[in-house]
Order: sequence, then structure tokens, then C-alpha cells
Amino acid sequence: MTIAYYLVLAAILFTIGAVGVLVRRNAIVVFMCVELMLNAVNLTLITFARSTGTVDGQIIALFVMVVAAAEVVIGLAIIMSIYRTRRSASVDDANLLKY
Amino acid sequence: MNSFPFLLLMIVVPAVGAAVVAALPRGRDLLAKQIALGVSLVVLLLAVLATVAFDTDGDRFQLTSSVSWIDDFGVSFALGVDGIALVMLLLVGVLVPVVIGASWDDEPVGNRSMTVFFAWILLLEAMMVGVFAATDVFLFYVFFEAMLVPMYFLIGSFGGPRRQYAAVKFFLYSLVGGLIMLAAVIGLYVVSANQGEGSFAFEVLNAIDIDPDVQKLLFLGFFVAFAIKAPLVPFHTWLPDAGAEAPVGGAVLLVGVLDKVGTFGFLRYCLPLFPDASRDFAPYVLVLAVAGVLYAALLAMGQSDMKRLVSYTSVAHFGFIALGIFAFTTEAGTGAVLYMVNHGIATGLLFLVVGMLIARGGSRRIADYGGVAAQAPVLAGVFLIAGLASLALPGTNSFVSEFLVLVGSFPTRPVFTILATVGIILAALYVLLMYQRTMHGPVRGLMDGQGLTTPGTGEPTAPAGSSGATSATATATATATATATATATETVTSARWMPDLSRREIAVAAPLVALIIALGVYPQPLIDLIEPAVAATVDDVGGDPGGTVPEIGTNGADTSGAETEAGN
Amino acid sequence: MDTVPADGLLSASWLLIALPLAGAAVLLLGGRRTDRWGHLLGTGTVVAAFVLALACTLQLDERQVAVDLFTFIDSGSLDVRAGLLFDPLSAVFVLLITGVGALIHVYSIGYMAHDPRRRRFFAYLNLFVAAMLLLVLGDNYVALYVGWEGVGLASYLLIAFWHERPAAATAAKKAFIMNRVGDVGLALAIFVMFAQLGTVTYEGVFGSVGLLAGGTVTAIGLLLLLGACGKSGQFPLQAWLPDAMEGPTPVSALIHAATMVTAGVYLIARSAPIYDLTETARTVVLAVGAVTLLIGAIAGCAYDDIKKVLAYSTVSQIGYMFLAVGLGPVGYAAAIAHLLAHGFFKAGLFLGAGSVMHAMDDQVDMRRFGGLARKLPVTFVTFGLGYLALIGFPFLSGYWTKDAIIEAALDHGGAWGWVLGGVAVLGAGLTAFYMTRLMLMTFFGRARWAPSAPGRPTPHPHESPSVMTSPMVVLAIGSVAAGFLLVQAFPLDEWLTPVFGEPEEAEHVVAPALVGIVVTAVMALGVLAAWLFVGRREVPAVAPERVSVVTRAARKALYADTINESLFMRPGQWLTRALVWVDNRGVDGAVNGMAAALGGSSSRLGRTQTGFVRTYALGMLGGAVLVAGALLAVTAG
Amino acid sequence: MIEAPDLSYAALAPLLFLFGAACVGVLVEAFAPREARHPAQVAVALVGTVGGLVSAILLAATRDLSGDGAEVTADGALAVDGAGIFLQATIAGLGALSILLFAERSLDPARSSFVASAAVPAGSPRDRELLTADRVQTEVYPLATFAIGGMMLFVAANDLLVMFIALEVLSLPLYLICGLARRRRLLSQEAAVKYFLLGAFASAFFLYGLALVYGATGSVRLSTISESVTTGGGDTLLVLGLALLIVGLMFKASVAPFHTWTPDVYQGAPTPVTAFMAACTKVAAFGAIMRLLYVGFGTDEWTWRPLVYGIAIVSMIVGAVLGLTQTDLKRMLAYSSIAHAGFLLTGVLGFDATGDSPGLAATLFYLLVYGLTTLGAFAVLTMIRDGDGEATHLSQWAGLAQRAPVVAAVMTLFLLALAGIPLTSGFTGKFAVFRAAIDDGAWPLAVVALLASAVAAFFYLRVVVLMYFSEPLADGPTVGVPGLPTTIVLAVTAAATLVLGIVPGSVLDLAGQAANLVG
Repeated sequence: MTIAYYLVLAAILFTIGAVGVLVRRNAIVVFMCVELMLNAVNLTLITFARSTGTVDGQIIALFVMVVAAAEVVIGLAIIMSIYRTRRSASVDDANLLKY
Repeated sequence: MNSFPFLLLMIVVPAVGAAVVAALPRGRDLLAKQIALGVSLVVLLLAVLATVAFDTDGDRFQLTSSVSWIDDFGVSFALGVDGIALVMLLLVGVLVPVVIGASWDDEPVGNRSMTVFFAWILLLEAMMVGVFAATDVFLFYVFFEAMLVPMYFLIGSFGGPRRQYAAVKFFLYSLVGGLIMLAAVIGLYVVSANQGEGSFAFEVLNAIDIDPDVQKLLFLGFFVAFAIKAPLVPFHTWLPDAGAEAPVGGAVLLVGVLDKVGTFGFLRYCLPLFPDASRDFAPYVLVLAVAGVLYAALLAMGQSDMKRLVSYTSVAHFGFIALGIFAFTTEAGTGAVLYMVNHGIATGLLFLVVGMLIARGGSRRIADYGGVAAQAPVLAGVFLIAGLASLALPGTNSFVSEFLVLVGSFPTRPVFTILATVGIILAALYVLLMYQRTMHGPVRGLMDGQGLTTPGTGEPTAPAGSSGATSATATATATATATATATATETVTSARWMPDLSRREIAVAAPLVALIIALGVYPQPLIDLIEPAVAATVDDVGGDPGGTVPEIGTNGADTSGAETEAGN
Repeated sequence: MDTVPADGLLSASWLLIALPLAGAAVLLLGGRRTDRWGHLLGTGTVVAAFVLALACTLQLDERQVAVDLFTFIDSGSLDVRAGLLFDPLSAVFVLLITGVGALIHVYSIGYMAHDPRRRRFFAYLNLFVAAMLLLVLGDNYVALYVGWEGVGLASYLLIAFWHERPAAATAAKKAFIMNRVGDVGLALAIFVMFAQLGTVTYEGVFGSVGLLAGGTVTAIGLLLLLGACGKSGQFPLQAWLPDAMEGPTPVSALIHAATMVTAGVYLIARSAPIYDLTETARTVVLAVGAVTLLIGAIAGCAYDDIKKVLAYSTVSQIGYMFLAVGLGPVGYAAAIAHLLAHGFFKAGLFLGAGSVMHAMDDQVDMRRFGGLARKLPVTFVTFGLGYLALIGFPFLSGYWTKDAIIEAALDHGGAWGWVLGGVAVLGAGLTAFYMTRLMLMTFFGRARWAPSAPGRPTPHPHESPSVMTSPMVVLAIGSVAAGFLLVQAFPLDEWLTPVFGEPEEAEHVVAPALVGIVVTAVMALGVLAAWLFVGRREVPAVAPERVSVVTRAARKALYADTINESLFMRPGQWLTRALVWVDNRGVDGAVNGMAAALGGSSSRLGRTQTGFVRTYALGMLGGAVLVAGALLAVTAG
Repeated sequence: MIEAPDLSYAALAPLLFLFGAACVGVLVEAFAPREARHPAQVAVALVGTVGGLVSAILLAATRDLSGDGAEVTADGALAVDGAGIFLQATIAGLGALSILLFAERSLDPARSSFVASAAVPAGSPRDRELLTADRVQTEVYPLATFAIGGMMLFVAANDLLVMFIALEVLSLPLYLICGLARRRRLLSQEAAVKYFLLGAFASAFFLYGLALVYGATGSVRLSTISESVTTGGGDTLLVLGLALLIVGLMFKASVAPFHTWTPDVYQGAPTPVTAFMAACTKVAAFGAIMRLLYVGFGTDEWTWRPLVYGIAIVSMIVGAVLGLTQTDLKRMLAYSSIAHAGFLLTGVLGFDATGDSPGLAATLFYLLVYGLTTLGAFAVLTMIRDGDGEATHLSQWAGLAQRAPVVAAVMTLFLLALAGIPLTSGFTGKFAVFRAAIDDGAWPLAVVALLASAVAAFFYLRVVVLMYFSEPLADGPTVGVPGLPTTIVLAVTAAATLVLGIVPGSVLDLAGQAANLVG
């Protein structure tokens, strides 16, 4: 019943990532937490690929990595631009838009 | 002759007219008025011709025409009139020219242009014709809602000081009702679809029989919308605001015609389509109706603003109409429809003459007037006639309808009728109180002439003063009016400052006065027009279309027999 | 008694109504153009109507003639036709209305000579005559109702003729409203008739009313009575009539003495077939009549306003008539007879009073009159004759007609009979008292003339022009002769047989002769008392304050107004104010409150939109958990 | 050894147009001289979108998509069916209009609503001097084109993986162009950050859902999923997966409670971009939602129906109520879009496994009319300007009708349509979806929806009141004279709003025929 362990681990990782998004202020770190979530998913995918005996999971995982990379590029660009303006990467500083 | 598309023209002509008027450049006000008046007269002519073409012992719906509109929804652009709709069309045809004539010399608020005003009026006329002439529920709904837009702009752009509040309140109130009705409309369609080909055509829907529980829901959906429109207590509070803030012309159409859509809807849709539900709910509706008669009458007495007062009287009158409709007898129903027409004429005239008074005094407060009769006898006379008509004095048109409603309701609903009959005392009270306070007694309030201007000609002073109408004190208003209008003419202190009706105003009031008397003395032609349609409706709802002929002496003192006959 | 369709002149009897109506229309629509000859036209139409009425009546010879005009309202099983019924009863009334009406029109030419709005006055008078004729000529209850409210309108217009005077305006409104209260009764009666019998024509109703249950008939009778009370100023709706004296005096004479206020009597007499079936309703009528009779008489004793005294006298006399009709078949004819006689002498008295006011600069306070007999000989004589007729001086009108009623009352038999008879006799005494008081204060004693208002000269009484005095003379003759003619020479009860059936000869409880003597004696006592209280001593210029409770009550007309105000007016006003508050705060407040609540919740919810990414993320996470939970719950459940 | 799957290029033509144009755009960016770029990019983007639109229409015209013309291609990864093509055409059309809005250069004195150079920090001296420069960050055009392509792929995806890729392809460019406003750059960048972080967060959920479903069914192909759903429905993994997928999609569709980003991003992003998002993203997201729910989980509808029911109510109420107190027009329209998402879900609910329910067609139609109307409304917003860009505060609109009657009239038309007043397209759409819902017995939902739209009507009306019934301010905003692009957009959207309100028959038929999905 080893599958379960991987899944649980992945779930834990996913949760850690999600919680991280909620508790960390630095945009970069928040974003990294998202990445962590993605990779938790990857782990899940690989596990399922193994359990179901199909390769789809592994392929999807590769796709996800590529997407994640693209996301990193976009994300860092955005965070960088706002950082250069505000001299701060704290997501809490960015709340001009509200209510 | 019947192939001639009267109804379509009655919608298209004013709509086109509205477009033309709206397209006129600013400043061409006179031309705009002339076009508007012409168009409205054409519509009146069409309405009369349609009445001629209408065969009272023919089919229920005549002058029908139907073209498929939206296939997916089973909607068709179907027009047609029964006697009820026809008389309402006549009312529209009569009132709109009068309103245009009455608004001839109005000055817009701010730097708006009156051409827009007349464009809206014409568009409104098109919508009103449509709503009465539609024989397709969807089409009816479309006009029912679209009708709000012109009136919304009439109130909001040309109304009194609190026009924004009044306009939004009016619109939202009606919209809420309308949307609830929309749900019922769709539900009706679904029901018909489950029983075969889904359709919105009245004739089809009238034929299918609906499960009683479903009927209850659908009935409520329609009822709320119409009760808000009519309006019945407790859905009435938008009317005093709208009626008071709307420009006089708008108010006449609002109370005279628009609100009739509600009572019209009761007759055309609630009763025939949901007979069982109508019978089940009738007692509750009657409670609302009678409550309205008494409650609104008492409220009217408590008003200090003339236009609000008139609005409240209308609420009371709608109570009578609803009583007549939900008594399920031919007499009462006929009376109710007749009441719609007569109320449109009588209250229309009352609003007009109140407007003429306000145009002179620049205030809507009753307390600002007094002893007008001594200075403007004709104005006072017209005022009195309008008032007597609205308290249903025999010899005026309203008496016939009120009598029919009450005498027709009594056999089936004695208790409610007795309560409602008490209302005629209150009617006398609120009319005569207002009349005495404004027209009788010594010259008072604004009328003492302090700081008021003598308009050189007989023309009324523009409602520029009405901007300050509800300001705290009469004198303040008076001076405001003076400063507003006394640019050219010097202020005089003689009590003889208030001019009597101008020729135009007399020309505006005369037709309505004539109708009040004529329909008061010889109403039978209208009754003949109305009765078949009402009888058919009463038949739909399970009443005895032949009328409430009692077996003499058998049922003795108690009318409970008759009551159950309507209750089952 | 079957009716026959009209022929010959009778078929033109609709002209009776049309003529004055046309007059009114012309005068009202004609505007100032008709100012010069308006009054002549107005008078002419009524005179013409009178002539026509006379001709019709001569043709009538004991038939009931129906004139069918057009369909008024025909819907469902309701079929109201505009039709006239010309029968002995209506004929009598038509003659009274047009006859007295014509005289008063003539009188008004002089009386209103200096009023800038005389034309409109005549228009309203014409309108009244038309409505009143419709009231008595209609062949169904709806037509009667139309006329009924029509005269109410005319009365309103005429009482408020001098509408600059708040008192006049208020009195007019009061009259209309209290009449409306009565009208509700009449309307409901019509509804019941329709609901039960399916018809509202006299013929139909009377034909089948017998089939109804007793309760229903009684209900109809009482509802009709309510209407009658409103129109005739009977208890409990009598308060408006004295106030109505704010109108010009000719109005008081025509509408509030001779014709309109007697419509109630007409209504009950006309509905005789209904009342014959309901003892209860008749008893109530009797009670109303008796009570009113006394109230009017007592109040009449205390007032100093000459017109108010006459008004209360009217109330009281109509009480007699109600008493009579309440007695049933024996009383109908007597009531009508008294009504006609009363029409003559009361109209005469009012015209006389008007002439006095004319002379005294429109003052009405008798304490400022006195010694006018010499100054106004014609007025004095005519007025005096009217006075004698009213108090029932032997062999003048009142004597015959009133005695007939008193006899009938006594003949009613039993304790009731004695009570009613006693009341009637007592009333006769009181009548003698207050009328004598009036005579003494007005025409005899020292002249107590004073300026009507500061700055105005003390009036110099002078006799009125002949255009005013001649009608008074005619009426005086009438008041002398009418009684004898109607009761002895051409007995009215025979003339009315087609309507009320054969007058059965009731066995007399008390011998008629004896009754006559007793009544005369009581009347003499009243006169004597009046002389003792008023005639002997000086009349103070202002009413003395320190007087007995009875007098104070009488001066306030037994607190009728007080009761009305505290029972209806003030609570009504309070209720109105309360409801206005409820409507604004409650009903409308609920709506606005709902809107406000939405707005509030909106801004409160808006706070959740903090602008912090992390809050948003938390929200999403929570949402996700909820969604997952919901789906799991669904699948599990 | 895997052999390449066979592609039906004709069916993919719309997508190929878009992605082709996007790639060309990138090349243009790389090689074309700076001054030539802007016109070139606009041209390329327009060619791409219009091409996509035309090819989609041709596709629909040439083959019977409701019948055997429908197919799955690319080895089952892409569905070519009526609904897909209809939505692709809608997106392409709306996209083309959005591109036109992007291309507007005559309204803003700074010649464009996009930043001259995103790399320059906001507020720096260089930034100030660039403010009025002729330069524009022309990358927005290829980016937008990519996004449009992604959206069109999104609605055609027959495979969760493709759906995920499409999701990212449409999201990533949006994140970027949200931050490219020329004025109020701080707000714009903040919007970008928020959108990006939350978007990434949401797609992580989607992805996790994908993984779980994959684990439960052993496949990410919708058809396969639906088979295994019919056999072994109610599997916890599957249900959890579905839940997370729904979360991811609802986020894109800005349905409450996943709406929180919407107001901020709508307000902060450049108005043309906001218009683009409001119109196209919504269409794409709902296309995907319907495909997932109908095709993937249609046989298991009683699992998700109550959920969607509830979410719809929440979304309508949140949107309508929060909209009441907004003072910024863009923000107000954002809340309106949340409410409309709820209305759309009412249509989505009008679905039953038998498939002959009007829900799908109604939703398709509603998406079209809503997209057009909201696009038009935002287009009007771009015209009302004060010294600092668009004047989006309500108070600035007072008395607009007296200053610019035509603009006010057009705006009123759009607002009435959004409020769902008859004789406007909005009413037809509402009627369609509510009919579908009631037809499916969901009349309580319909009643709630109607009441919600009554509440929502209030804030639309408030704008009308301000424009018409209030007196204009002394220093009110100026009404810019729109150039050709904006004029075209306004003309098209206004005309559509009227026509679809008065004679919607033909388009309804179209939606009706298009209403089919292949598994």
C-alpha cells in the first residue's frame, strides 16, 4: 500500500504550499509556494501513472514543468516591475485597489 | 375593413413620430409640439375608426394580426383587441392629445429641451397602445417593461424637485414586479410546452387547463406585478411620489393609463388564465382592495400636497376597480372596466386643473391657496367638476362605474361592498376638503398677492416656481416664484393677481369635461362595447356571465348562497 | 295599480326636467354674456315648468303614467332605464316644487339684485329644480338616487354661494357630507333590492317585495330611512340643516324649507309598499319623527338667529311628517298634506325673514330687531299669517294638517299611541312658544336696531320692493287656505288613493273634535308662555349667560354638533394623522428600509474586499474547501 | 514507437489562424523597425482574429456540426462540435473588437492606453518623459493574440491536459497585459500581481483536480472520464478532483466565491484589457465549464447540480449587492460581471442528460450578447476622460447627457441591456437562460435570479440618473472624439445590442443549432 504514502506526501506538500501562499508576505516566496503546489501535483501524477500503469501521468508532469517554467518567467517579470517601482516585494503593500 | 392594420398603425405612427420629434434640432420646439399634437390626433382618429370597425357581437378578439417574431421562444407579434382593450385604447387616444395641449407652454428644468419631452410622450403612447393591444403574453410583457423607460425619463428629466428619487423608485418598484411576472410568464410557457406546443398566445394559454397548485404560483407572479402597477395597498407608496414629482402631463398618463395596465392585467390574464387560483385568492385580494379604498381615502385627507392627494385618491379608486374585478360578476366587471376609463378621464382632469393651479401659484401645498374661486371662477368650476367626478356624483361618468361596481359586487360579496360603500363618504370628504381649502374662503396663503407677479397676458406663470414648491414656507416659495418670474413684470399687492384659465387651458379641459358629463348621462354605448369581453372573462372564471339574477325570495335575507356560488 | 304608457301632453313631461336644466346650462356656459337677462331666463324656465306641470296634472285623472326615455345602464341582469313616473304623488310634488320654486325665483330677482353673481345664483336654482323634479319623477330608485344627490350638489353650491365666508363654505361641506352619510343608506338599500329582486324600478320592487323574508324587508326599510334622515335633517343627521342657513335666504326658503328637505318624506311615502310589510322599520320611523320633532322644537326656543329658529322649526315640522308616514297607510296622506301646507307657510316665513334681513342690513340676530311691524307692513302681515298657519291657529293650514297627524298618532292605539300623541301635542305647544317669541322679538316691542358692523350706519328699515313682496303675499294666501283645501275641500287622501290605496277609516281613540280643542288649548298656552317670558319684559341686547341647564342645552341644539365632533370628526382627524404617519414611516419606510439594508450590507460585504492578495487567497481556499465538502456531502448523502 | 496523430486541419483552422498570427507578431516584434511595428502588429492581430472568426464561420457553414460533422481530432484531444465552433467564433469576434480597442490612438493625448516601455519603473523621470512618447509596448498585440488563441483552445479542449495548457496559454499573457497601463501604472501593476498570484494559485487547484481525476479514472480524456463516471460514480477521488477542477474554472469565470480578484483587476487593468477580459475570458471559461460538466460529468449531473445551484445564487447575490455601493464605474461593471456569471450558471443548470434541453443554447446566446454589451460599455468608458486618463468615478459622469447626448444614449443602451430591459439583447439573453432553468424545474433559482437582477438594475440606473437627471459639474470630464477603431467597436456592439433585442430570432436559431457537444 505504498501508493498511499506518496499521495499523502503530495497532499501534505500541496497543503504546505497553499498555507504558504496564505501566510508569506514576500511575493517571491508566495510564488514559490505556488510552485511547490505544482510540484506536489507532479508527484501525485507520477504516483498515479505508476498505479494506473499508464504513461499519461508522466507526460503530464513534463508538461506541468514546462508550464511552471513559463509561469516563473511571467511571474518574476511582473513582480520585478512592481518591485522596481515600490522598492518592496511585499504583497501586502500592494493594496491600493480595494472595496 | 377589419383587414386594415389599425393596431399596428397605432403603435407605429407614434413611434415614428417620436423618432421624428427627437431628431428635430434644439429650438424647434413649436414644430415639435405641432408634430406631436398632429400625431396624437391621428392616433385618436385611428382609435375611433377601430371602434367603428369593431363588432360588439363578433369574436372576442378582433382586428387581430399575428406575425411570428421569435420562433425559438414561440413568440409572435400578435395584436388584437377585445372590448376592454378597445376602450383603453380610446382612453389613450383621448388623453395623449390633451396632455400635449396641457404641456404646451411648460418650461423644461435646467437647459433641457422640450422636444425631448414630446418625443418621450409619443413613444410612451406607442408602448401603451402595444401593451393593451398585445394578445401574446410575451409581447405584452415586453411592452409592459419597455413602457417604464419613457415614463422614467419623463419623471426624471422634467419632474419636480425630488424627481430623481421618484423616478428611480417608480422604475425599481415596477421592475421588481415585472421581473417576478417574467418568471411566471416563462413558467406559463413551460406549462403550455408540457401540454403540447409551447406558446405565448393568449388564446392557446386560455384553452389549456393548469394544475391548481401551479396556478397559484403563476397567479401570484402575475398578481404582484399588477398589484404594484395598479397599485393596491400595500404596494402603493411609489405612486404618491411619482405622481407628485412627475410633470403634470406625465402624471396624467401615469395615473390615467399606465396604472390601468395593472387592473387590465387582472382582467386579461389573472382571471382567464388562472381561474381556480383567482377564486382561491379572491378573498385576500378583496381585503387589499377594500383596505385600499378606505386607507388611501383617509391618507388623501391627510395630505398637504395637492398632487400627492390626487395620487392617493387614485389608490382608493383602484381599490374600487379591484373590488369590481374580483367580485366575478358581469355587472361589477363591466363597472370596473368602465371605472378604468372614467377614472382616467376624471383624475386626468383633476391632475390637469391642479397643474394649472400650481402653474399659477408655483406651489403644490394646499395651504398656499385659498379663495381662488373668487378670482378664477372658471378654474374653480373645472376644479369642482373634476372633483365631483372623482367623488362619483351622479351625472358624472364616475357614478355609473362606481354604481355598477358596487351593485354588481353586493350579491356575491356583501360585506366587502358595504365597507367599500362607506368609502364614498370619505371620497366626498377629501374632495370637498381640498376644494374648500383652495377655492373657498378668504384670499389666503400665496393668494394674498404679497410679492406675486401679474402675468401680463392670461398665460400661466411657468412652473419655474414649482422648483421651490415644497420649500418650507409659502411666503418663501412665493418670493422664490417672484424672483424667478418677476423679471419683466412688476410685483403687485392686489388680491386680483391670479388669472383665470387661458383659452388654451379651456380648450384642454373642455373635451374632458364634455366626456365626464356625456358618459355620465349616456354610458350605454361604452357598456355595450365592454360587456361581452367581461362576460367572457367572468365565464372563464366560473361566474355567471349572464349576470347575478337572483331567484326572488328563495334565498331570503342571506346572500351566502350567492357567495358560495362565486366561491366554489 | 297598473301604470299605462304616457300619451299626449304627459309624454312630454320630461320637459319638466329639461327646461330648468337647459336654463342652468345656458346660464353656466353662457358666462357674462348672459348677466343682463340671466335671472329672467332662470325664472322663465321654472314658470314654464309650473304651467306644464299644471297641464299634466289636469290630464292625469287618477292614472299612473310612465314615460320611458332611454337605457341608462344595462349590464348583466341589471337594467336601469331612464324613465319617469307621473302619478298623483309625484304630481303633487311637481306642483309644489315648480309652484313655490317659481315664486322664489321671482323673489330672488329682487333679493339678489345687487349681487354681482346673480346669474350664477339663478343657474344653481335651476339646477336644483331640475334635480328635484328628477327625484320625484323618476320611476326607479336609481333615478331617484341621481336626483337625490343632484339636489345635494345644488344645495352645496347654494349654501356656499357666498363662499368667501368660511362659515358658508364649511356649512356647505357639512351639509354635503352628512347627506352623503344618508346617501350610503339609500345606495345600500338599492344594492339589496337588486341583489334580492334583480330590479330597481318601483313597479318591479313593489311587485315582488312581498316575496322577501321579513328581515330583508326591514333592512331595506331602515336603509331607506337612513337616506331619508340625511336628506330631511332628521335625528341623528339633523345638525347640518341649521348651518345651511348660511346660504342666501331664498335658498333657505326653497331648498331647506319647502322642497329638498321634504324629499325624505317623499322617499318613505313612495316606498309605502315596502314599509307596509315591516312593522319594525315603521316603528323606527315613528321614533325618529317623534325625537326629531322635540329636538327641533326645543332648540327653536333658544336661538336668537331668526333663520336658525325657522330652520329648527323646519326640522321639527318634518319630524311631524315622519311621524305621520311612520304611522303607515293612515298617515301617508296626512303627511303629504302637512308637507304641502308646510311648504307654503314655511317658504312664506323664510321669505319674510329675508325681507326683514333685507331691511336690517342682513342682520339675523332678533335681539337687534323689534318694532318692525310698522316699518314693514306687508312683511308683517304675510309673515304673521304664515306664523298663525304654522302654530296651528284654528282653521288655518297648520290647524288642519297638524291635527290630522296628531289624531292619527293617537289612533295608533296603545301606549305608543298615547306617547306619540302626547309628543305631538307637546310639540305643538313648543311651536307656538318659539314662533310667538320670534314674532314678539322681531315685530313688536322697542326697536333695538344697531349697526351690523362697526362703521356701518344703523339700518333704516324699509319695505322690500314688490318683486319680493308679491311672492310673499301669494304664499301667505296659500298658507291660509292650503290646509282647508287639502283636508276638507279636495281631500288629498282621495287624490292619492291610486298610490296609497283606499284610506281606511281608523276608529278614533279620542274624538277628533276633542283633539282639536286640546291642541288649540296647548297652542294658546304656548303663546301665553311666550308672551310671559318675552313679550312682557325688555329683550336684552345680548343673550343672558346665567340660564338654566335646559336653555344652555337648547342653545347648543342639544349638543348635536358636540357629539358629532367628538364622536366622528376628532377621531377621524386623529386617525388620518396616524395613518399618514404609518404610511410614510411604516409602509414606505419598510420599502426604503429594505433599500437601506441592502446598501448597508453592500458596504459591509464590501469590507471583505480588503485589497490584500492573501485574504483573497484565503477566500478562494475556503471556497475550495466548501465546494469539495459540498460535493462529497452530495455523493455521500 | 508512437505515430503522430492525424489532425483535421480544416477543423483546426481557427486556432491555427490565431496562433499563427501570434507567432508572426513575435517575429514582427523582433524584426520590424519600431515605427512600423504598431500598425503592423495591429494588422497581424486583426488578420489573425478576423481570420479565426471567418474560418470558424466557414467551418460551421460547410459541415453539419450538430450531426456527423462533429468530430474529435488530434487524437481525441480537441473537439470540433457546434458549441465549440460557436464559442470559438464568439471569442474570435470579441477578440477582434478588443484588438480594435487596443489599437485606438486618438483618444488618449498620450496616443495609447498602453505603456511606452513596461521596463521603465513607474514614476521615474524616464517614465514621465515617455508618458507622451509615441512609443508603445507593442508586444500587447501578440500577447493578446496568444490569449485569444488560448481561449479558443480552451473551449475546444476535449482533454483535461489540453484544457490546462489552454488555461495557461490564455492566462499568462493576460497577467502581463494587465500591467501595461500607460497611466496609473501603480494600480495596473498591482492588478497584474494580484491576478498573477491568484491565477497561479487557482491553476494549481485545477491541476491537482486533474491529477486526482486522472488517478481515479486513469485518463484525462473527457469521454473516458464520463464512461468511468457512469460505471463507478461517486468515487471520492473523482469527486474531489471534480471539485478542484470546478474551483479552477470558476476562478476564471469570476464566479463568487472565487471572484475576489475580479474587481481589483478590472479596475486596475487598462480599460481595453478589462473589456477584453470581461468579454472573452468569461466566454472561454464558461465554454470550458460546460464542456467539463456536460461531456465529462454529464452522466453524473446530480453530483454537481446542487453545487452549481448554490454557487449561482451566491454569485448573483454577491455581484448585485456589492455593486450597489461602488463609486468607480470599472469596479461596478466588475461586480456586474460577477452577477452575470451567476445568471450564466442558471443557464448552465438548464441541462439534462437527455441533451434536448435549451440550457446549452441559451448559455451560448447569453455569452455572445453579454460579451458584446460589456465590451461596448467599457468602450464607452474609454471615451470619458479627464486630465489623468479615464474618468471612471461616478460623480464625474453627472449631467453627461447634456454634454454628450449620443455617448450618454449609447451608454444608457448598454446599461439597460445589462439590466435586462426588454427590446435590448440583455433581456433576450436573460429570458433564454431563465426559461432553460425553469424548464428544468429550477424556478426558485430563476426567481432569485430575477430579484438579483432587480437589485442590480439599481446601480445601472444610478448611472443613468447621473447622466440625465443631474446637472453637469463645472469641471466635468471631457468626452474624447473616438478614432475609427473605437467607433467601429461602438457601432457594432450598440447595433448588436439593439438587433439582438428586437429581432434575435436568427441568432437564437444559430445558437440552437450549435448547441451540441461531442464526447
